[in-house]
Amino acid sequence: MSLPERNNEGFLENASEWDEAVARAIAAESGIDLTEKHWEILFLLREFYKRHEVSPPSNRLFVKAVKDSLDEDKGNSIYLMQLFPGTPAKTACRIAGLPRPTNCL
Amino acid sequence: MDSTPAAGLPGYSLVISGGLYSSQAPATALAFAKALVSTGHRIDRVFLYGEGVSLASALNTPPSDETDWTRAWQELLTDQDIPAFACIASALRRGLLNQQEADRYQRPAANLADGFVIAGLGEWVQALADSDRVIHFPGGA
Amino acid sequence: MSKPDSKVPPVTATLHLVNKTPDHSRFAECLLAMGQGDYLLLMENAVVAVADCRHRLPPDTGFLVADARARGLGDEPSEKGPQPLEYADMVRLTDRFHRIVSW
Amino acid sequence: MTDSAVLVVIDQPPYGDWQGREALDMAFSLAAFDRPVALLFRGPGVNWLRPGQDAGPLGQKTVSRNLGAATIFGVEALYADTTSLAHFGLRDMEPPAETVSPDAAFYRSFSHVVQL
Repeated sequence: MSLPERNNEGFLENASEWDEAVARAIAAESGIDLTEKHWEILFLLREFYKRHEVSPPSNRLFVKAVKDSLDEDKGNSIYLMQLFPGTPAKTACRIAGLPRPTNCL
Repeated sequence: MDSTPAAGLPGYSLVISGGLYSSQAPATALAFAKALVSTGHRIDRVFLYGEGVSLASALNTPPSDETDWTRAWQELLTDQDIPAFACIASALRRGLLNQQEADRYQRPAANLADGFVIAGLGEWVQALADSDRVIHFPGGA
Repeated sequence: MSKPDSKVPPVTATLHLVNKTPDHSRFAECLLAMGQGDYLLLMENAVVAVADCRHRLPPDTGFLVADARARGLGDEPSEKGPQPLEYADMVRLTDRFHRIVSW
Repeated sequence: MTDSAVLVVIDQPPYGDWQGREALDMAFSLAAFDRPVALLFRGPGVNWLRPGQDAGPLGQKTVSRNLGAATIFGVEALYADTTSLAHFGLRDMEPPAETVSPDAAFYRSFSHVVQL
């Protein structure tokens, strides 16, 4: 498929062009095959962004956001690192079609 | 200026959030920093935040008969080997970029002055943990 | 009136650095926040407070001489009232106070 | 260094400049490093807590929504100055904050006080 326009780090330029097929394609670039566990986090992250107009700006805060909605078996860095390798907050935001978290931290 | 910090004196970090031409903060902070150095104190780091990042632009070009604050700061930072950080989020918003950020965001130029590094707020959090004193120079009014 | 470096402040005592004019809300907020053993240092535009008859400054107040001279304000020490301070005196204050708040 | 929290003060109203937002980023950053942090809204800054904000038409983010993430990120407490709330006719707050009358004892209960 042809993906919507993205910046040079793979983040969507326009968040409204995101859909599940786009997510699968972006995930595949990082060798991630999206499962139910991934979708649970991706939808949580999109809901978080919709409510707070901000992506969790660091891995630690990503963990805290997940822990707030789910529980400790999912709101921990090992679990999120396994699902979204590399920098989990960035990888997950990229697949979820959210802006690159402010690199303030 | 003395260059060997005396033992037993508190170590300092300075935070500048007042802008270069919208406040006196960079000038006051420089005078204070020089007084610290001349009394044998250690300056652990300088952190520029908010409007304060304007100090770190290599493109600041004041008339020749006015103080060039950016250059004056660069001299102190180099002489005393003081690390100076400009907050990345504050800097990018205001058009202050190093080469790496210019490449990342596909911007036509980089303008970060030598002696300054672009870094996250973590450097500020670290200053609160590491330095005995963190002195903040805010904008005025 | 003693020089600021002549006494050891209690652990919770705070050095307040104010750089805004007495008309700025932060100036009043700072005065409200001052407690036992605190010291008030007037810097930059705050030094005009030494000429402002509307305010009673706390006994332990100093002002930066360079800022006062620039603004045409006297820098002579007076028996009562704010003490003129060089930047080196400011360093003595920041060494002595563990808590420092900028307003 | 003590374990008591850093207090970040917001005393400018929202939307007119970036000062409050950048103060909020400082609070988020402390939370990201698991350093205890609290926020105080004082003076016109209490307008950050006014319910029903929508800054979309200004092309800005709605700060009260950003602020809603604070407790999730681990900001220990939100405080609002009682007198300022009365000045600006604020009875309800979104997100909710604890009302205080900040004095020397209040400020001294924090390891650092940060005001941009």
